[in-house]
Amino acid sequence: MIDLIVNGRVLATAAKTVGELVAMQDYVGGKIATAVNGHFVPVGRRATTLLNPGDQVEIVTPRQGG
Amino acid sequence: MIDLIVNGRVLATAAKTVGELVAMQDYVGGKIATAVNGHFVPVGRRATTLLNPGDQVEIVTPRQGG
Amino acid sequence: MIDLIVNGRVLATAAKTVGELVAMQDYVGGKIATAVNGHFVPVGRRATTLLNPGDQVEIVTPRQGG
Amino acid sequence: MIDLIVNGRVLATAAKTVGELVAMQDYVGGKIATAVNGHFVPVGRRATTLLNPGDQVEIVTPRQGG
Amino acid sequence: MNIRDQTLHESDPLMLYGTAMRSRLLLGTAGYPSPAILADAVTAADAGVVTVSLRRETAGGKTGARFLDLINGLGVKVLPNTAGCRTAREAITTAEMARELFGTPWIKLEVIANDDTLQPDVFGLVEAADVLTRDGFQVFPYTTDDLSVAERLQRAGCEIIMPWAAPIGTARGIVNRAGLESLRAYFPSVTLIVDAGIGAPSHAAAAMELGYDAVLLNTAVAKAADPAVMAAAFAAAVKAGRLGFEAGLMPPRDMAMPSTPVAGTPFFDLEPKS
Amino acid sequence: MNIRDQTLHESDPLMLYGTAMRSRLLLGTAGYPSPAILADAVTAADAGVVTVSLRRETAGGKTGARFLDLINGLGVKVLPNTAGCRTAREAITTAEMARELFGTPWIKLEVIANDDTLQPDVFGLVEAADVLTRDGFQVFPYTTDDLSVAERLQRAGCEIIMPWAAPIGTARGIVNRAGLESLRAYFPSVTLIVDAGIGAPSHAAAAMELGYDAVLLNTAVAKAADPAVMAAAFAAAVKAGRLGFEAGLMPPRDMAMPSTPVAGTPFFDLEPKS
Amino acid sequence: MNIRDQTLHESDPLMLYGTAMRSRLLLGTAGYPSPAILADAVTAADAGVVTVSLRRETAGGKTGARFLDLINGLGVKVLPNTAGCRTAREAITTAEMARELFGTPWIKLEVIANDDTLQPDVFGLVEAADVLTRDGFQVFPYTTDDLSVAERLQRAGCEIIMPWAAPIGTARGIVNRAGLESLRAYFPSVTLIVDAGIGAPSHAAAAMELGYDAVLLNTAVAKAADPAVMAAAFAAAVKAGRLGFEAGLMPPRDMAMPSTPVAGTPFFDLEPKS
Amino acid sequence: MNIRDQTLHESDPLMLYGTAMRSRLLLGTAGYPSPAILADAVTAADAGVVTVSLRRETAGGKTGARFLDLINGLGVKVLPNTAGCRTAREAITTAEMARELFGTPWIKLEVIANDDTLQPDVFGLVEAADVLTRDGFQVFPYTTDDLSVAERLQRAGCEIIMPWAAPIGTARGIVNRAGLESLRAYFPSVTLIVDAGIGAPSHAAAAMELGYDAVLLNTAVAKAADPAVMAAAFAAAVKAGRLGFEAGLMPPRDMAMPSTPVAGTPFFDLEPKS
Repeated sequence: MIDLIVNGRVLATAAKTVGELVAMQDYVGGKIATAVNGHFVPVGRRATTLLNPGDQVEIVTPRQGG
Repeated sequence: MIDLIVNGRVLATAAKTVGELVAMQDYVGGKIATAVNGHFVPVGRRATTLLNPGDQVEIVTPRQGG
Repeated sequence: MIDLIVNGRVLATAAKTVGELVAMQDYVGGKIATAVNGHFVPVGRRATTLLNPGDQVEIVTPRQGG
Repeated sequence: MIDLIVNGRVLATAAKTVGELVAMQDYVGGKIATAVNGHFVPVGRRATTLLNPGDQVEIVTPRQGG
Repeated sequence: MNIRDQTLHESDPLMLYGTAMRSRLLLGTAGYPSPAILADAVTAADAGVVTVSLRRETAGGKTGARFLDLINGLGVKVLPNTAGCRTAREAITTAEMARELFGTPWIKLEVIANDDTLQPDVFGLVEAADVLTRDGFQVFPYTTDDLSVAERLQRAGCEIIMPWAAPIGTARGIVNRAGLESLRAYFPSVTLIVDAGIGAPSHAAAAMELGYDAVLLNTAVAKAADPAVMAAAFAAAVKAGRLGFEAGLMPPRDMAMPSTPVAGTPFFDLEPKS
Repeated sequence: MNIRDQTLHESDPLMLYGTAMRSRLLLGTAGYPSPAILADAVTAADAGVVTVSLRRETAGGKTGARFLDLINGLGVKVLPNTAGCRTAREAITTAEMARELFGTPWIKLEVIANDDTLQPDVFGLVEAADVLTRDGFQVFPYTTDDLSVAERLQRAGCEIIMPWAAPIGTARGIVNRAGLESLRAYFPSVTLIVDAGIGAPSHAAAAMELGYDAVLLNTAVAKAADPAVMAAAFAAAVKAGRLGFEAGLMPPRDMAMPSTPVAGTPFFDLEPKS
Repeated sequence: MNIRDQTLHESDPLMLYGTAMRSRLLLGTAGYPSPAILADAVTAADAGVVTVSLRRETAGGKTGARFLDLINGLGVKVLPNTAGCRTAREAITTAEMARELFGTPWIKLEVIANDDTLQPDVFGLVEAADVLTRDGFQVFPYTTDDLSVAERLQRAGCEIIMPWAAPIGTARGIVNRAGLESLRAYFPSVTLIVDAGIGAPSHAAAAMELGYDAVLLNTAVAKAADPAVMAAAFAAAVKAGRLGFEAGLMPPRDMAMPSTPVAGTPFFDLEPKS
Repeated sequence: MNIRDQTLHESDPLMLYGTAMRSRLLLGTAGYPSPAILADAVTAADAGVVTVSLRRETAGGKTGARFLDLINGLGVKVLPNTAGCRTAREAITTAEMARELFGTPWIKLEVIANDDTLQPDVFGLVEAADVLTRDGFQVFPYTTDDLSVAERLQRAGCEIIMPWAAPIGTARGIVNRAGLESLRAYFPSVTLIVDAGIGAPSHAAAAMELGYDAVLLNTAVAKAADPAVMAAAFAAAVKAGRLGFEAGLMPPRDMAMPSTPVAGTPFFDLEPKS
């Protein structure tokens, strides 16, 4: 188990990659994009992007905007 | 013959009424309205409106306007 | 006794002239000007200006103004 | 003799240093500051600042300004 | 766009002395490059009313008759004016001549204080409005944004008041916005038409956004490089301003406010690292 | 009105990085009372482009997917923004996530100096525009009316520049008219879109009259009492302003000028007798 | 500064019906926190004239006498007003009472159209000005910027006309600059005093820059946090604006122009190398 | 007037990098009809600081020396500028030459984006400010009203920021009032000086009323018909605006408010009888 900061909140998880994190968080059906420590992680690289304790993960989705 | 001021210009005429003046000036076919000395003379009163020397006659017609 | 409207308020008084009214109302020391029914009553005519029931009397004095 | 660009104009001179150039140009009495190729040359370094053909020399003086 | 049609056309027509008008744009007929361009502009403006005037006819002239045929061919209502009159007397007589010539009780009443400024002479205006209303005219008075004058015009029987946005032909747009706002607030049920001073479609839209009932203009269209296209521009602007008024405009704010909600912004709680 | 159709639609469509758009109004999707009202507004606005953003999704959430379905159902092009980003880095990463999510190289680039004023941070903006353009993005930068910044944005590869009329959400309309005029004069061939600060249809018309190519707005429609009608109002205003620009506006004048010709005025040479 | 002294004080005093005034600032006496502060403000303003009014005295009251003593102690000329009068008749009678009480033929003539807007009723104003002038009064009419009204006031015998900058107490400053300019141009030899609507020293300076002869104000000073300091501010502003007018202001320009001459700029003919 | 003296001079002098200045007006020296008139203007302006520049000297020239003698004779502090510089590099070198010539660490930093608009190049400006501050200069940056640029200038070590009121030499006065207000609110403790665009004393007063610390101008004085009198006008205007700021201005109001109290108005409860 490691501690991450996901969307600004601390989360303890067993996920070792961004892909696992997304799966565990049940985003699969959703339409999302991801970034780790301020850098974009394309969908194709989620499975190979390892997570380290303290990593800041952003998981975002389409919303209204001006 | 008397001198009138017709539309701001001196005019010597034998006309004794507004009606005669209009006829002599060949306005018949035209679409006009008349005033004498600043007062309106309706078409129905032109024949009976006598003209005196120095009368100021206005003979106007439709034009563009803002 | 007659009823007057003095400065917008009903007043029952024994005064027969503007002069008497001013005296009775103890304005003597004050710096005032008078009007009755919308017309100015100079100081010199107060004694001779008779009051009738229902007269509207204005008694004014200097104040701040813009 | 080398060709310089002094204050935007081509000048052929025998001066080998900024100091010599200033002296030859009879600026001595004047109140001036100097730059070569866009870099400031303080008064103390004029004598030791060598000039090369094509150098762009600025010689400026106080003027009115907003 | 059927939203606009509904809103403007069915829901509330412009009322001019009991006559319902589909369009809220009144157009002047002066100063166009040619009669044909004038006709195109009136069509493109989708105007329901055009203003006209009276001028002296030269002996034997037929100009007036030809102009009248042109106007009658446009299928619009005619609003004669008393342009150039400097006294109530001149304006009254001009109105009487206009009524006979055009066969309408409508009169755009102009009494000007002097020929330089074309400023309305509000005293002559109220006097003439009073006389003409008693005589059965339906008066469209061209006036300033003076509330005390508007009150007198209303008391004289005017159901329509036409304050200026700016002096005739200056094309400056609304000079005294607060003045026009207080007229609207003070006369909620009078038909208020902004007349004169409109130079651009945005000016017309702004007047309509204030809740004015209509706009009357001439020079901005007639003197445009392409009057017909400019007429179409003003038609759209008047509709835009009216719709904006009916839709309920948001007031200006002092503070900047985000349109996109801030909550949930990525990286929001992290320190910016430039 | 086929004059408008010709003028606006055929003759010169709005070009956005090579894509021709029929409409010159871009609409934001934030702050509407309901998704249904948002959909009505987009339709009434006849908008070809809508702006959207990215927000954090809560675990298991499907909100984003539902919103995306709504937008896709509108048949318009999508312009994602980087609202709320305070550094070039944040904006770049947000842009990359947006490109993956929305499948478009378009990005409305916002880098704000601080959260109170929402003022663009022009340094971060130019830096991010440069990086994103090299990376194949087509950048729509939200900026001020600063000419020196616009020059750098153009050098960074922006074919579109979006100066503000006034700070976001203030609804003040054009604050620095001269500034917008000189941008237009200085960049005749850049697509200039006024973004932010538009509060009323007349503001949008005024921007188009300056020769701006399009208007982007959100709050004024979303926060109107009736967003769909207000959207129709802005659609008409943008057309009005564009037509006015194309028709050739007359400049304001200092002196009053009569619209009705003075020559031939009845009574003209007589002394006024009050 | 003796330049100012020369220019303002000796060279051309303000003339009020034949009385030369050193100061071009007239100050109202209403709404101050205390009589002492009022006195300080009048001194700091260096005002030569103060306005006063008439109010009903309660039985036995001595308030009026006390106020009169205060004013008389200030060594300034007194200008009574007819504030609150809604008809010519009321204003005329009030003026007659004021002349008796204050022993001056001067009267600031106010006839208001209604109590909400405090808009001058220009019809009642002209009627009262006419009657009062015949009766020997020297009338200072408070009016709008309407040229046709000003003409009638002048014909009625007014040597002074006092147009508003904006409605009383709004503190908006000059709303219709063009209107005030054309009044000044049209009445070069009438004493024009801007009355009402002045909220800040810069507003007073702007009025004087237009060539107005003086400024009359009250609220902006009386309601300031520190009325005496604000009075000093307006005194300086009126002098500033007058000097600016006399010194010959440069007109605004559209193009940017360098203040520092470009000729001889270092590096000027070299290519910029960023 | 000793109220003014107290308020302005003792209570809070203007601080320029630790130097206390009695006067809040800084004056440019360019474009005067003659050196004598320049000297008169500086005296009449009661300016504590004058701006100067550097220009190329022709061989054997003594012009610069003569000009320097004139300035030194005025007993004021000298603020050299980098007018005309188009890159940070040019501005830095010009600043170094100025420091040697004038013996002051003060530099009015101008980096312009292009010669037509004289718009500040905010990128070059911040870069040069950063370099010069490290090198011991005390920088007076001429900038726009951009908040994000001002933040960077402050971070670069500028204790003074000089936003424009309008582009140099346009004499338009404050174009973006809200922008200047938010700069003042955002930088309460930075010395803010309005530089450029001031055309009339009322403009200078308005800037001071916003709480700005000082005004720098040149063209409006130099190009006036009588520069010395105009300089006195601006001196009075700056004092007026400062006093107004310190005295606490009343905000504008929408509704008209009577200055004379309504209570006790004669005839008040009676029906008006016209």
